[in-house]
Amino acid sequence: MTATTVAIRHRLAERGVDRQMLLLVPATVFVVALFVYPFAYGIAVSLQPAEGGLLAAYQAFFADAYQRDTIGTTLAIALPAALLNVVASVPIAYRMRGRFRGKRLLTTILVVPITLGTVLTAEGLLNFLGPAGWFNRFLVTTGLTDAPVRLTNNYWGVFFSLVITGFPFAFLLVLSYLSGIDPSLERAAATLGAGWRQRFFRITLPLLAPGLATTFCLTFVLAFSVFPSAILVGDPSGSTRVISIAAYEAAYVRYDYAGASAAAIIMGAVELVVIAIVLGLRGLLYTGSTAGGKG
Amino acid sequence: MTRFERLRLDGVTRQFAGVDALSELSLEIQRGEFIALLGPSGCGKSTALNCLAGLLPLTAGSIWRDDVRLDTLPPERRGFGMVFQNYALFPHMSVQKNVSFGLQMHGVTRAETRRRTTDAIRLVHLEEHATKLPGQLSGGQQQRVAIARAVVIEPSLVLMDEPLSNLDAKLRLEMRTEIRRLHQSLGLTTVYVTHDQEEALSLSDRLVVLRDGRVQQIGTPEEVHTRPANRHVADFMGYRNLLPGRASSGASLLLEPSGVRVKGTPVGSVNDGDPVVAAIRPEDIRLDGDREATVDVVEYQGREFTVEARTDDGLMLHLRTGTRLSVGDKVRVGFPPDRLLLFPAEAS
Amino acid sequence: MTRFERLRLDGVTRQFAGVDALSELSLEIQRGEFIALLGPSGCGKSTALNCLAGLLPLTAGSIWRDDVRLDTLPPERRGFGMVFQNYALFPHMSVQKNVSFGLQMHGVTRAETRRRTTDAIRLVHLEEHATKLPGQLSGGQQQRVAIARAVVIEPSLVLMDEPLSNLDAKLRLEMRTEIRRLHQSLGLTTVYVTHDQEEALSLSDRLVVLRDGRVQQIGTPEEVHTRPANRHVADFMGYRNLLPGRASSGASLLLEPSGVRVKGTPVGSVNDGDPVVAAIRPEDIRLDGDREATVDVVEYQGREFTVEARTDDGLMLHLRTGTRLSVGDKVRVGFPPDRLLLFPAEAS
Amino acid sequence: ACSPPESGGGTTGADGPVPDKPTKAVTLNVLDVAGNLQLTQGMIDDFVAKNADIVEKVTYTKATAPELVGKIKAQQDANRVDIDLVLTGVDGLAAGIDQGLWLPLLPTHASRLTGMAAYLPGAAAMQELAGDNGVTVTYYPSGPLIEYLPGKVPNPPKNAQELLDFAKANPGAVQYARPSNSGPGRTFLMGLPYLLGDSDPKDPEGGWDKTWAFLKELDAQITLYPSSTSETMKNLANGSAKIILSTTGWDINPRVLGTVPKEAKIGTLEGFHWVTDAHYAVVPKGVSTDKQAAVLSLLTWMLTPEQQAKAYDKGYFFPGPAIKGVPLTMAPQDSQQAIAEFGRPEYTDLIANNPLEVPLDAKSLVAAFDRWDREIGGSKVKK
Amino acid sequence: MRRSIVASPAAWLVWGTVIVFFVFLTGIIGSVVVNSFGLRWFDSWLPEAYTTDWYGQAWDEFTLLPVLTVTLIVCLLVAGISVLVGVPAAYVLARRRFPGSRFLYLLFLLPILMPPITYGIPLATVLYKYGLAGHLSGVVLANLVPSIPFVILTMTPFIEQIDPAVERAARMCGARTRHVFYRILAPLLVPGILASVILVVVRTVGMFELTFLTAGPDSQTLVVALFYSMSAAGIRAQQSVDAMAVIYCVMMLTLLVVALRFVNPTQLVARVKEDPE
Ligand SMILES: Nc1ncnc2c1ncn2[C@@H]1O[C@H](COP(=O)(O)OP(=O)(O)OP(=O)(O)O)[C@@H](O)[C@H]1O
Ligand SMILES: Nc1ncnc2c1ncn2[C@@H]1O[C@H](COP(=O)(O)OP(=O)(O)OP(=O)(O)O)[C@@H](O)[C@H]1O
Ligand SMILES: NCCCCNCCCN
Ligand SMILES: [Mg+2]
Ligand SMILES: [Mg+2]
Repeated sequence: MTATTVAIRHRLAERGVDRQMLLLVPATVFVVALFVYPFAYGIAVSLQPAEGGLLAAYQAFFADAYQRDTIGTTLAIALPAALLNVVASVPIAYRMRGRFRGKRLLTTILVVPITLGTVLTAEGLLNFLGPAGWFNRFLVTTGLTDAPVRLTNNYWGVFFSLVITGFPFAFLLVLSYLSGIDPSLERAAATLGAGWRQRFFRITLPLLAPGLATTFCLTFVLAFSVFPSAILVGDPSGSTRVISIAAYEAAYVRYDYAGASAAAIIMGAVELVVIAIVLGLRGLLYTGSTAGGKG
Repeated sequence: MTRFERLRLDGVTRQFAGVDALSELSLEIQRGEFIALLGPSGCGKSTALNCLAGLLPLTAGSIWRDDVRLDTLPPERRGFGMVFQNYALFPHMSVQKNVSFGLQMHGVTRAETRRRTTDAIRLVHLEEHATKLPGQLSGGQQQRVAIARAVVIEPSLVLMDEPLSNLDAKLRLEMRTEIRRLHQSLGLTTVYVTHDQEEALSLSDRLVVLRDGRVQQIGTPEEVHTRPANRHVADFMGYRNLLPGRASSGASLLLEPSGVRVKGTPVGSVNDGDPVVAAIRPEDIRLDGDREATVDVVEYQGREFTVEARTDDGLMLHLRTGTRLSVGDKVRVGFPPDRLLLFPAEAS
Repeated sequence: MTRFERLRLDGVTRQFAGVDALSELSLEIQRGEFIALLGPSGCGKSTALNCLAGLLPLTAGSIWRDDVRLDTLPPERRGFGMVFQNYALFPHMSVQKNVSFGLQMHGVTRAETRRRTTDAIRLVHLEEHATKLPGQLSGGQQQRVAIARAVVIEPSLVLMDEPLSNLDAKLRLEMRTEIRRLHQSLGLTTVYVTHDQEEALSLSDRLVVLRDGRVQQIGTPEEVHTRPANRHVADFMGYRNLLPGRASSGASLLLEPSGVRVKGTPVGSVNDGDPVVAAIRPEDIRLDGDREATVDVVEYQGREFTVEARTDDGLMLHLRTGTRLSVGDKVRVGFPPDRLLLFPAEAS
Repeated sequence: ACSPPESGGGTTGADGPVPDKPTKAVTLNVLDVAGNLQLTQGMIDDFVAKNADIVEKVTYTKATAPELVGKIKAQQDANRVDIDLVLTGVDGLAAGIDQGLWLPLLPTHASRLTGMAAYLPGAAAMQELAGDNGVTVTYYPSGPLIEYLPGKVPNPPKNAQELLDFAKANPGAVQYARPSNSGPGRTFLMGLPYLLGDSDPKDPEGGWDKTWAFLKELDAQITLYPSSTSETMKNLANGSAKIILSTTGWDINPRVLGTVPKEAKIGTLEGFHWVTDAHYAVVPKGVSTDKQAAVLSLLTWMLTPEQQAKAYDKGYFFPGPAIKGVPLTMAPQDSQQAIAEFGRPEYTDLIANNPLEVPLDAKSLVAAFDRWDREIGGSKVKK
Repeated sequence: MRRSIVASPAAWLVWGTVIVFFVFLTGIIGSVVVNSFGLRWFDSWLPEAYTTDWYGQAWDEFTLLPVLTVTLIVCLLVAGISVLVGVPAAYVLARRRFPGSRFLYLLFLLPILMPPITYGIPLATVLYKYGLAGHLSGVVLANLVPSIPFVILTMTPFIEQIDPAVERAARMCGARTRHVFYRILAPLLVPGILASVILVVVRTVGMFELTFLTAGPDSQTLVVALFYSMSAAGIRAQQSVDAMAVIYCVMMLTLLVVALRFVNPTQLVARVKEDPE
């Protein structure tokens, strides 16, 4: 080992490059072999439409308002749903920090909906919130409304299904991220006169924020790629014609693989923009140990 | 800030998993007093502070501020400041923000917050590090942030849990002076945990000595230092020589195993024939006495030496001397009767 | 355990964000030596230990064990043990498991692991707490777990970062003795960071004094204590009285602002007319001298008093005395020339 | 630069003459994307039981039609086709033809598939859609029919105009599922041009003016287009829809299953033409000749009257058989029983006396779906 | 600290929301479960009569026993492998900034973002080519493509929360990287690993496209059967679809309850610092 290699190794170590980077190898190899290669092919396909030039599939997508509008439609469903899921998880998880009887049961029940699957959720929404479902029966029988309320086969049906499947997902992550924050920090804040509001907003929330950003990204991706429920409980040719339906129809109805790949890649790109913004903001936050000193 | 005249702890008890960590602590603190809590590691000092601050619910007892019952109030409503033994700095805030946090919580104006924050940071000599995060500070620097954060809000009661333990001697001395100065100039009341007896003695108006969660003695520094209430306090207060024996005719005792008779000052009720423990500090053993001893171990301590010596009749003694001794040297030791305290040797 | 004869640090430097936290530390440590690192808070002591342990990559310099270059080895391959300033206990493991972890990592047999773990826990008096998690321990108890965890593996080099800072005086003394005993009986080499000068002086074979990341002095305890290399070391080592003046005719100086002449011992090159600083410890100032001073502040420190007094010509002095003094009393102070050290007053 | 990873190429053992019998008994992997096994699994299982020397074992996989193409493409691109027989509807068939996935069974093996000669006229017409690529195995005339509960709709509409009037009188009461997700939905869509007398019932872009106008007018009265036929059936049953669109199979089978009350009735609109439907058996390219031989034997077996009789099922694809000379009496007992109870005598006449039309070709159908989505289903957004 | 769950308006709001959520959840699950046992259910609060036939039919039609077994095996393999491969990668990405780390992060993000349409078929082709598809290994490998990145993404914040000093201490005790992972990080990350395993399993069980594309006749999973019953051509009783959905849900629920039984996700060791009440 010569002096220069040693010196280089130190320089590299200081910049974070050392033997531990080998830990990245399996994941990277995997993703490159089984994702990057097929995905490059998918991009290539999107650039080879049956007719037209390289970008014809993309041009076609953007030229047709019915296709183009799916971006806005999807964002209009996914952003509020993801936000609601994350925002609702936080106070509930926050309330559940301490130990109390029945906590495990409550946690389990709150997390249960992730086990439902899209089909049960869709069936359940149609059965329960449908025109002759229990919910509307209740409203009509008690005279709260005259006629059944339309809650399915429209925007709200899809929104509810995204909340039901997305909330537990977000809740589970938030609850776990929250449990990693040293409770003595809040105590310290309390002795400095901070009430729960200030403790929450000034101490817990900032430490939780990186986790929230990640949670938001994941629930957003989940919501953005909503497919079965957009069809089953939504209005798939109208108000819930999300971008994955456009991609699906191109691929599986018209067998226009170039169009489908283009739509799907546009879909990924839009997600990427949103996520890049969120993760960019996350990069500005404090990320690191949540311990506050010795011990 | 909620000013008060008197703070009263009444039988404050705290258990962990059924074991008393703090047992029936009763204490009245006058406004402006500087109280030091002293005691062996694990004796319940931090527990006491946490109970007082409202961070731990009491298992029994009550806390009163004048006539207001305090132990049911949440910590943020008590208006106390606290330096945590483990600092508990906010990891996502710079030094500056950590320090100004409390001021903002108390609705202090911006300009004043800035001024007081700067002052507090200057006080603990962290001007150069004001924008660093706690994770970028040395241990001692972190501890100083914790001090600045607690005192900057000028709370009616400051609780400090070993606030100087990670500072060097010079800085500790300086900080100690500052703390005392703040205490006086702002008219604070302070409860101070320390393991440093010198610190406790020099800073405090009254000392509370704990052991195993129970109060052993409450008194002025001088009382505790010169008249420890029992052998445990004596032991803890630096009476390193604890010699077992049996009381005989008043103020003297027969040392065991030798049976030699020495004179001492009884503390508490000591009857003839009772087993007793005689306690004396290393620095109180005279080296011009009449009993010969052989030097076993010598330790240098900066111009003074700590010496272990064994008398011919088998007593192992800790001494302190300014003269350089070597292992094997003979010294002649003696016990001044007013410095040799006789305690009943309880079972425990 | 990898035994070695000599450990050599060669220009070891570590920067944080371009600022030197440790600057060109060169040091040779012999096997079996007990080295203490001393210096003000933030001077780079922990940084030095972390570099030595391999927990921080070096910005420059190298570390050698005999002829093996060490600084490129990961920490777990160096075979050192460490007590962290912030303990860094494994929060999910009981005391027992924390302590036995290292033994398991070194492939020690089960029976032996059990035995050594029990011994180590007994050593730090935590028998009763062996099954608790770190979060259920007091600060001092946690610190003792950290000590036990580091020494139980009997590493060839132990690095201790203020291992006793949260212990009470009695326990600290006891632990200090145990550490010294272990060091000797196991033939360990120890690098010890402390802010307690007495500890440093009594434990170590050699002291390294740091300031702002730079070595100020390396020497035996006595050398550092009685002949500090510069005014900073003196200041740090308890020479609380630092009197500015100007050198005149050899070993005497004219005090400022009074112009009074006193005799002292120059350290380093001091030329006539140079600005100098005269340093003397409080306990070295005689109270039977010829200069009158008025007592300003008196602090009780357990049978001794720390006194601040002001001479008629405006000098502010820290003294120590066994006699009880009161504010306003007059004392007559004098400086033994061999105890009054004269240092060049560098700009910095 | 961008060809699929190692695309195409001949498959070993897939070319060359197909023997009469496989050299040794094979395992057949059957993929059903049309729900056809409901009708034919009995036939296949019987075949295997009786011809252990040809087929040793069958595995069944079920999937939806659209995904079929991707899966077979992936296998063919990798030269490892492990699906030997696909049972599909018109959509899957067409998609496969378009992508060149299927092995041309005809005319090469026409001589072996003797049953094909006996196709019903409607089935024969459907077989033409398959060209040389597949073999019709089941057939039904489908719809469009309207379905209602007589208790709720005492006077059902008799023609398209009356249907519209009914819808206007009862907003939200007429329901059909989104055509691209529903058989009855698309049958209605394809049947309307005949009902309304549009200029070219086979050209949704140019020849359906009346149809699109009608659908628009109807749309004004429709509150929702469910995403599946089942949903419309459920709504009929629970009363939130009064008239839904249906087909023969969707009329009988759900009543057998209890999804729809037994007393539900069907009606036809004046001047309607049946828009027929069928299921096909196709073989992906790349299947070995041994397996091809086994498949051919199997198909021959399936096109015998005894086996075809099983296609009556419980009215799932009523009537079901693709060949002539298969009376209900040949069907299994439970099948006969179900149809006796839930079938409708009027079907015999209706089938005999109304014209049969083949459905739109795949391209036109997709175009129709697209236009429906944009102008009918999607118009809800703007309202 | 404060045990007072009582009565702040915020608390009422939170618990109120939770209760509404529960009511909806009960209604949604309840109506499906009731329907799956209903013989006929037209315009009424409850079905006319009850039967368990739908379950029997679903069970037989889809030969659910082997399907459930395959599903379980696929889940466990995918979850296990993605944790083993994903956590170390998340560790490096959480702990260091090195040149290219952002790019790598993006690379790991893509498989989660990109719909399987864009890579499913070529991926299946690759797997078929190497003989990996058409049986269990193909399903597992294909499902790992989005799962590994998913684990990486969810685990990164958990790892960031852990004080690196603890790892350093382990190294000073002689622990190799492997030990640091098994003995220190893994136990501390248990809540995070558990959460991400649960989510990976849920996503894997629900991942229709990749599974369908790469499965052989003997390696179909439950979701393929479920999607078929839900949306394939042909007629089927709603009740039998609901029965399938309930079977799916019961299986997932069992996995969830088992997971939560073994480890409470909120019981991080840092919690020990909390009040012991
Ligand atoms: N990650 C970091 N980023 C920036 N500065 C740092 C970082 N870590 C340490 N420092 C700075 O380096 C200097 C040396 O720190 P070090 O921890 O070595 O001090 P120390 O001698 O151990 O002090 P103490 O006695 O207070 O523990 C300090 O000024 C500290 O603020
Ligand atoms: N959460 C807990 N569970 C169980 N025992 C605990 C818990 N917290 C503290 N204890 C025990 O209570 C006793 C008192 O602890 P406390 O922290 O008050 O000690 P201390 O006097 O501050 O000691 P130190 O000087 O070492 O900080 C200790 O023996 C400790 O082990
Ligand atoms: N992103 C496209 C999703 C396709 C899912 N297919 C589900 C089967 C419904 N026919
Ligand atoms: Mg404590
Ligand atoms: Mg340090």
